Amino acid sequence: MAQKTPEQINEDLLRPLSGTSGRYLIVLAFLAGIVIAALCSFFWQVYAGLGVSGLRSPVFWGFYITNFVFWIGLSHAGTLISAILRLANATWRRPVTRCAEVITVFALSIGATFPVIHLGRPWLAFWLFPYPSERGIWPNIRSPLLWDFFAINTYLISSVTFLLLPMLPDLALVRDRAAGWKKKVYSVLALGWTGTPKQWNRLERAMHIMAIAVIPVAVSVHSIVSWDFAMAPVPMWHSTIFAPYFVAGAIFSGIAALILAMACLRKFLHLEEYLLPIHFENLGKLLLVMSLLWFYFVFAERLTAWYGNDPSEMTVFWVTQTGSFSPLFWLMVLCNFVIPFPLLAIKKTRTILGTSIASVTVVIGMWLERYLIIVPSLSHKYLPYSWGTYRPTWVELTITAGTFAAMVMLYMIFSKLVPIISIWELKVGLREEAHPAPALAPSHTQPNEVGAD
Amino acid sequence: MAHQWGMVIDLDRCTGCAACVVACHAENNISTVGEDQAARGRAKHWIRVERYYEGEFPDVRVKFMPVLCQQCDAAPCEPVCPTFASYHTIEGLNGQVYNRCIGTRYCANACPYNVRFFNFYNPEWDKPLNLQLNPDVSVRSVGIMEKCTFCVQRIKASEIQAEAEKRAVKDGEIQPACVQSCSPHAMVFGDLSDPQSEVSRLARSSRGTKLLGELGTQPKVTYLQRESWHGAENA
Amino acid sequence: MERRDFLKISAATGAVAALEGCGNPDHQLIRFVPEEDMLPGLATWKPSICTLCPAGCGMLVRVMQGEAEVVRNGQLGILKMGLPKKLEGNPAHPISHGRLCPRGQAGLQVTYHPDRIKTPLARSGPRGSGQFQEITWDEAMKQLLSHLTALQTSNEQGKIGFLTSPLRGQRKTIVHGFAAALKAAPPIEFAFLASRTIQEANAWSFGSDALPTVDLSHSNYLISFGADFLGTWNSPVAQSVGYGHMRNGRTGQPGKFVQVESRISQTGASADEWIPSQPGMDGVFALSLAHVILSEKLGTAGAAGHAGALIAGWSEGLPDYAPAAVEKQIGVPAATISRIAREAAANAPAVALIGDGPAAHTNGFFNALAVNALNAVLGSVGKPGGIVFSPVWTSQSGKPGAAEGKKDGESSVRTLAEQIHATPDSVKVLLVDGANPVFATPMAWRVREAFEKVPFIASFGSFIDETTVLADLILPDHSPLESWLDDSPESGSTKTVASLAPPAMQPLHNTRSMPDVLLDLAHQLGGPVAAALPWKTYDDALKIAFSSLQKQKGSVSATDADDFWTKVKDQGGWWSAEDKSVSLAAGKIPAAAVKNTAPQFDGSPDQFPFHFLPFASQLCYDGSLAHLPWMQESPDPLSTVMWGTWVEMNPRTAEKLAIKQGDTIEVASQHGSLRAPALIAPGIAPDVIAMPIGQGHTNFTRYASGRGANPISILAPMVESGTGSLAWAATRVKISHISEGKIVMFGASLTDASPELKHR
Amino acid sequence: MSRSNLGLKRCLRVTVFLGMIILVLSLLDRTSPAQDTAPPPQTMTQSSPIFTPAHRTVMDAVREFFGSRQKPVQPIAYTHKVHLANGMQCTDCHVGVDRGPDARIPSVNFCMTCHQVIATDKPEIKKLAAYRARGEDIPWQRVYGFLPSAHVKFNHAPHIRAGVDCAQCHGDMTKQTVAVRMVDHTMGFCVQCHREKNVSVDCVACHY
Amino acid sequence: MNALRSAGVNRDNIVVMSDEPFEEYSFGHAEPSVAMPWLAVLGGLVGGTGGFLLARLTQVAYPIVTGGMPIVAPFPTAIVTYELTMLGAVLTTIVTLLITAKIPKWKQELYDPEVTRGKILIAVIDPADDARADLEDRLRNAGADEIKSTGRFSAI
Repeated sequence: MAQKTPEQINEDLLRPLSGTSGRYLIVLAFLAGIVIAALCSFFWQVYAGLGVSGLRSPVFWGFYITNFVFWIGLSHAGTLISAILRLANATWRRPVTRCAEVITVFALSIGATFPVIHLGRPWLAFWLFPYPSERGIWPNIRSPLLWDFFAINTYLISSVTFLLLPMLPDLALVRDRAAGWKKKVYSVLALGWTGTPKQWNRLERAMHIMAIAVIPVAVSVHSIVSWDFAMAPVPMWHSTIFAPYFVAGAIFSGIAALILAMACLRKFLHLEEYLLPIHFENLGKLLLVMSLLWFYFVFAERLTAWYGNDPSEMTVFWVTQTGSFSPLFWLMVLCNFVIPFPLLAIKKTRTILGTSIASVTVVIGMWLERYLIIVPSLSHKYLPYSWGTYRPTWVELTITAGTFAAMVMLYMIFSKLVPIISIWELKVGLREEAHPAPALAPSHTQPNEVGAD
Repeated sequence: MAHQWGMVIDLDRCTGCAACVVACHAENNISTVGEDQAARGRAKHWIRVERYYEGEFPDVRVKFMPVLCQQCDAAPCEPVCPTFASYHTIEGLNGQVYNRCIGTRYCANACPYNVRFFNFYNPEWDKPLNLQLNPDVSVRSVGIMEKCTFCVQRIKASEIQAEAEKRAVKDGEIQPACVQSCSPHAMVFGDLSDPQSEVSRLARSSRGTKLLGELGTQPKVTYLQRESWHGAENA
Repeated sequence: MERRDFLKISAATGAVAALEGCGNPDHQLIRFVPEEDMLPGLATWKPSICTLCPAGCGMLVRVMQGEAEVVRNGQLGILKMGLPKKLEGNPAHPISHGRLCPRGQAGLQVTYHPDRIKTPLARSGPRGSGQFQEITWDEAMKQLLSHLTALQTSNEQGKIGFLTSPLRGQRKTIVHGFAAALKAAPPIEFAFLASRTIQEANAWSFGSDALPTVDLSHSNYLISFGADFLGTWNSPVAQSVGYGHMRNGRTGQPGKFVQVESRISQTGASADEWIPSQPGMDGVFALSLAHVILSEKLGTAGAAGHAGALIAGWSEGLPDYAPAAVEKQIGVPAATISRIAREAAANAPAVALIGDGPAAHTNGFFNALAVNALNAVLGSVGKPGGIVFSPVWTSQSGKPGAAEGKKDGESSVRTLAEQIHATPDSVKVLLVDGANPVFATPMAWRVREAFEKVPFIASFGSFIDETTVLADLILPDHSPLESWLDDSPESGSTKTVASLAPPAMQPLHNTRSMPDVLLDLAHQLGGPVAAALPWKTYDDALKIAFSSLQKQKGSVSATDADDFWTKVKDQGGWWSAEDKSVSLAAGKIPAAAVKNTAPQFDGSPDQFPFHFLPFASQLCYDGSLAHLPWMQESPDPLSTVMWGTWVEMNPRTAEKLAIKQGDTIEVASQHGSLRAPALIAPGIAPDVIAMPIGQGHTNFTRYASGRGANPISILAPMVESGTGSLAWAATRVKISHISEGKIVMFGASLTDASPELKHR
Repeated sequence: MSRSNLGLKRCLRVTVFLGMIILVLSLLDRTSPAQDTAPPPQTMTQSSPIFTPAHRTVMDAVREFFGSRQKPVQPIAYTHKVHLANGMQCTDCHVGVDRGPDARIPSVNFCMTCHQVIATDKPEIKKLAAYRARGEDIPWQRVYGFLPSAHVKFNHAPHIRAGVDCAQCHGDMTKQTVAVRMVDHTMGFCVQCHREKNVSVDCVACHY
Repeated sequence: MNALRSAGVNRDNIVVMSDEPFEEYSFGHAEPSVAMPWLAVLGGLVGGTGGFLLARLTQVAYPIVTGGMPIVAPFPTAIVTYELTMLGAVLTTIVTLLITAKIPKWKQELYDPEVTRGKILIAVIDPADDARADLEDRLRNAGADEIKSTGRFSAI
C-alpha cells in the first residue's frame, strides 16, 4: 500500500460519504422498489392466507425456510472472519473487517424476519417470547424453533455491537467534519468519543473479548438452525452430520458474499488502493479450503445414506441424484465445487475477477443446497401415498428477490453513512508497517516503564 | 390410571369403501377446498385410505390401509411445537389446541405419517352448507394445523355422560365417526389401559403390527395384517 | 370472479357487515319464533331412510338446534330449528346394521346444497337455457292443472307421460294410482344401474324377479363375476357387514373371495385372487366351473333343479364347456378353472355372484342364467351362506310375499324416446321426478331431442340437472330428510323389511313433497282420480298402509293402530321377526334351453382395438351424487382422483401409445368421443379401457357442471338380446394421445407403487 | 437484578412478572382475557369463493386481537332483579342448564305465558307483546361468550352438577337489571378455579 | 509526556487525545487495568443461571408432556442455558466498556477537531498559573507544533 499520510487516508475513505451521484440514486430507487414489492406480497399473504404461496402437504417448508437458512448462513462469515482475523492479528485484515461485520448484521436481520414471514398466523409471533401472561402459559423450551429464537437474538445483539464498537472512532472522525444537523446526529452516534488512551485501551480489550465470544455464538446459531431439520424424523434430515455441515456451509457462503461485497466496493467506491489483490488472494484461499470442506461433508452424508440403504433415505437419495431434483443437484455441485475449485486453486486465476466469479457461483450454489436439503426430503417421506412436488408462486419469488434487493440496498445506504473501511485500524496498520511492534506479545502486558509510580 | 385411547384396524376386513373418510368430514367440520386447491395438494382428509398396488399384470394385489393420526406416545410432532399447540393429553391422545397454533407447520414436517393438514385458506362453506356444521367441534380458521383427534368431542361427551350417571365409561360406548360408519367392522376403538377391552384383546393378536413402528413413535393404532387364504383344494 | 372486483365487493360487504354486526339488534336479521322446543347443544336421534341408492338402508339422523336463515311468508329471518348434523346407520335396521356407505354419509349435503331449487320455477327463456323465474305454489299448481285438464277434456290422457326413478312402497302406489286414475300412460321407472337383466334371470331361474340377498357372513367361498358388492351393487352396506364377518368374524379359517373381472374394481381389490377374464365370457367361465363339478362328481346335475335344466347340455354334463376347450375363449388357464371349481366344491357353502358389468353384454342374460345354474349346482340357493330371496311387503298384498309386478329398466326410456321421435305428439305432458335420462343414456338414443319435442314438461326435481333444465315448470320436492319416507327393499336382509320414517326436520325452503302435490292435484281434478287417491296427505296413506302390518309377527307389537303407528315411526320401520326366505317356485319354462351366444361388440376390433368398460363410481354412483362436494373431494379409493374423471389403462398399453400419467387422451367410439386424463394402473387387462360413470355433467349445480367426461354418452345403443336392456359394456373404442394434462390425485402417482423401492 | 436463589415456582412467577412489566408486551396481556361477542351472524351475501380472509374486515381483526367488544344493546330492558324478587329461579327461564352445554334463553312464547296477564301496561311488556304479534322472537344480544378464535367449548351441565353456583361466574344477578358482564371469563379465572378444585387443567378439557 | 510529569503535574490532569491507539508508547498513566475478561465471565455466569432457571422453571410452571420427553428436558435446557450465557457475557462486556471508557457524555469540554487530522493532543488541565510558562516551553522543546490556551492549556 503506497505510503499515505493519515490525512490522505481520511480524504480517500470519507469521499464516499460526501455527495450521492445520480447513478447511485437510480440503483437505490430500483432496489427500494423490489423491497416494497416484497413487503406488499407479504401483506397480501397475511391478508389472504398462506395459500397464495406454493406450499402444500407434505412440503410445508419451501422458499421461506431456504431463505432463512441461506441468510443466517451468509451472516456467519462476517463475524467469523473478522473475529478470527482479529484474534490471529493478521495484518491484512484491517480493511476487510468492517465490510464483513456489515454483511453479518444485514444478512442476519433479513434472515431473522423469515421465521415471522413463514408463519400461518404471523400476528401471534410474540407467543415465542417467554413473557409471563396471566394464563400461566410459557412457550415450549423443547422446540428447536425456540432455540432459534434465543440463538438468533443473542447472535443479533452480539454481531450488532461487534460492528458498532469499532465504528465509534470513525463516527467521531465524521462528527468533527460534519456540520449542522449531521454534526448533531454523528455526535450522538459517536457517544462522545475523544480518543483518550483509556478509551482506546478499553475498546481494544472489549473487541478482543467480543471476538472470543462471537465465534462460539456464531457456530451455535447455525448448528441450531440445522437442528431445526435434524430433530425431525424425516429421511435425509435426521442425521448427526447436519450441524457441522451447516456451519461449514455458512462460512463457505459467507466468505463468498464477503468477496463479492469487497469486489463491488472496490469497483464502485474506487478503493483500489485499500482493497488490494492480496486481500482477494487470501480470501480466495479461504474460499478454496471451505469449498473442499463443503464437498467433504456432502460426500460423507451421501456415502452413509447410500451405504446404509434405508429404503426411505434411498428414495430421497435417488430423487436428488437421478430423479426429478437431479438437474438442481448437479448444478449445485457445479457451482459449489466444480467451478470454484480450479478458479481458486490456480494462482493465476485467483485474481479479483476470478474470486468474484467463484463467489457468485458459490452464493447461488449454497442457496440451491439449502433448497435441496429441505424440499426433496419433505416431498418424499416414509409413506409413498402422500408424496407431493412443490412449485413456488410469485409471492415467494418476490419475497426472495426482495431479500437480495434489501441486502444490497442496506449495504449501499450504510456505505454512504459510515466509512466502509475502518479508518483508525488502517492508520494503526500503516504505522505498524512503518516500524513493526517489538515482540509478538501484545503490548499491554508490558510493564509501563513510563510514569509508573 | 387414566384412559389410554387406542384403535385397531383390521386390514383383512377393510374393503377401501372410504365411508370413514366421508363420516369424518361430516363429524369434524372439515372443509372441502375445491378443485384447484386440491390439485395443489391442500385437500384435507383426517383419515385417508392409502392404496398400494403390488405386482405386475396379471398377478396384481391391492392393499388398502386407512391412515389417521396414530396419537403416538412418543410423537415427533409434539416437542417441536414452540407454543404447545401440539401436546400429549393425560388420556394418551395427541391434543391439537387450535387457538395456540401459530402455523409454523413444523409438526407436519416432523410427522412421518403425513396426517396433519394445514388451513392454507380460510375454510369456506357456501350457504346453507354451513348449517351442517357440528356445534360440538370448533371450526378452524386460516393458518391453523388440524388433524384427527379420535373424535375427542365424542370422548368428552361420553365421559361427561358417564360422570353424570356416576358410572365408568363402558367399553365400546365411545365410537369415533370412522369406527361407527365402518361396515365390515374393520376398525375397533377403546381403552388400551383396560386389558379386557376388545381393542386391547385385538391389539395383542399375532397379526398386529404398527405402522412405521421402527421410527420409535409408539403409535396407538395397531394394524392387523391380512391373512393369506390357505384352504385346501380338496376337503 | 376477478380478484380486483372481489376486493371491492368484500370491502363493501365488510363495511356493511361490520356496522350491522356490532351488538345492536336493529342491524341484524329479524328472528322468527321457534316452532320446536329443543335444548340447544343436546342432540336427538331421529330415524330416517337413505334414498340415494336402491339398497334402502335405515338411518339415524343426529338433529341439534341451530339457527337457519329461512324465508317465512316473504321475509328473510333467522329461525332456531332442529338441523340434522350427522347421518349414521340405524343399529336396529336389518339392512344397515348401524353402518352406512360413503354416499349415505353425504346425504346431508343434498338437504343443505346451495344450488337447491327453493321455490317453484317457471321457464322464462328458451327451453334448455336454464332461465327460470320464481312463481308461487298456487300459480304453479294452476298451470299444471290447466295442462292436465286440457288433455282430459280432449281425452288425450294417454299422452300424459310420467318418468320417475325406481319407486317402492307407498310413493309407488300413489304415482301409479295417479297415472292409472288419470288413464295416463303407465309411469316409466328409469335408473342406469337398475340390474334389470339379473332380476329377469332370477325370475327365470328361481321364480323371484328380484336381486338376491347374499348371506356372506356364513359363506366359506365366494366367486364374484364382476359384482361390485362391496361398493355399489345391490345392497353394499349389508354385504360389507357380511363380508367383514366372512373374513375373520368366525373362528377358524377365513372364507376365500375370488373376483373375476377384466379390471380390478374397488371390491376386487379385497379379493384373495383376481382372475382377469375376457369381457362377456363370464357365463362360459361359470359353466366350465359347473362342468368340472359335474364331471368330477362334486355335485349332481339334478341338484340344480330348474335353474340347471334351463341351460342347454346341462343334463349331459355341459360337454362343450370343458376347461381345455374354453380356455382360450375366456382367457383363463384350464388349470385355474379346475382348481377354482374343486376349491369351491370343497369349501361349502360356496356362492357365486354376477354383477352389472358382465350382465351388460349382448349375452348378459345368458351369463346371469349360467351363474344362477352354477349357484344351484353348488347347492347355495336358499341356504345360509348362499343367496336367498327375501320376501317383500307391499301395501297391496298386505303380507310379505315374492317380489313380482312388472319392473322396467333403462330400456323403457329408449322406447319412450323412439315413440316420441316416431309420432311427435304422442306425449303432450311429461312429468319427471328424480330421473335424469338425458345424462344417463347414450347420445345414440337421442333422448334429449325427444324431450325437446314434448310440448310441456313439469319436473319435481330439487336440482337443475340435464333433464330438469328442459322443464317448463318445476315444483321442487322436499329433500329426503324433510319428507315422509317409506321403503320395502327387495334384498339385503333375510327378513321382510318395511322401513318408515317421519321428516327429520322442518323444510328449509318453500318446497312441497311430491306425493302431497299429486294428492292435491288428484283432489282438484276430482272425479275418478280423486276417488282413486282418497288420502288427504302422504302420511295418512302411510298410516293406513302400515296398519295392515300390525297383524304380522314382527319387530313391533302394539295394542291398537295408533300405538303401532307411533312405535313403527320411532323404530324407523317394521321388519319380520324371523328369517323367512321365499320358497323357490319353478321359474318360466323357456321355449328352448338357453345356449351360449358369443357377446357382440360395437365397432370392429382393428379400428376400435379396446373394450370400453364404464363402471359405477364408488362416490358419484351413477352420476346422481356428483353435485355433492364431499363426493367430489373424497379421493376415489383405487385411483385417489378427486374433482374429476380418468381413463384407466394398462401400463403396457400406455407405453405402446406413449401416454404418460395424467396426459389428456381422446376416447372415441362409433357414436361419439370424449377427452379425459389418463391413469395408468396395473390392475386392468391390456385390451380394456375403463372409465368411472358419474362425471361429465353439462348442467348440474356449481360443483359438478362441466367437470370430467361422461362415458355413457359415447356408448353404442347395443341391446341385451334376452331382456332388451342396454348392453353398456359392449362398446369398443380407440384412444389417441392429445396433449400433456393434469389429473388431481390425493395419492402420489401410481408408478411409485410400493414402499420397497429400487436400491443402489 | 441477579436471581440469587432458586425460590419457589410461585416466587419466580412474581419476580419475572415484575421484571417484565417494563416490556411493551404487557400491553398485550390485555388481549388474553377472552371475552367478546360471539361473531355476528354470517350474512355474507355474495357467493363466497374459496378465498376470503379470516376476519371480514381489518377492523374486525384488530378488534378481536385486542379482545375489545361493543356493549350489547338489549331490545327489551329485562330486569333480572324484579323477576328474582318475585321468587323465580335461574333455571325457570334458563331451562336445561343442568342437562345441556348451553343455558337456553326462552322464546317470546315462554315470556308471554305470564305477561299476557301480568303487568301488561308497562312499556317494555308492550314491546314484548308487539314482538309476539309480529311473530318475531326477541333478538337478545349475547353478553357472555368467548372469542371465536379461542375455540373454547364451555359446558354448563358438569359445572352445575359439580355444585358451581351461577353467581360465581355471572355475578349477583339479584342486583342487576339488564344483564351486564360482571366477571371477566378469562383463562386465568377458569384455570385458577380448576386448580383449586383440582379438576383437570388439560388443554383439551376446554379447547377442542 | 515525561517532561510534563517530571514537572510535577499530577497524572490526572494530563489529557491525551489521538485518532489512533498508540499502544506501544503507552504513555500516560494506564488505569488500573479493570479485569474486563473476568467481568465478562461473571456476566456469562449470571446469564447462564438466568437461562437455566428460565428454562427449568417455565417447564415446571407449565408442565406439558410432549413426545414422551421428561418435563424438564435436559438437552433443550442446556442449549437455552448456553445461549443466555453467551448473551450475558456479550452484554456485560458492552456495559463494562461503556462504563469504564466513558458514560456517553456529550458535553465535551476539552476537545479539538484537529485531532482527527492525525495530530496528538496533550493537554494539561488548569495548571497553576505560575507554572504555565514553564510547561509551555517544556512542551515546545518536546516538539509541540502549536500551543493554544483556551482557558486551558493544550498543545498539539
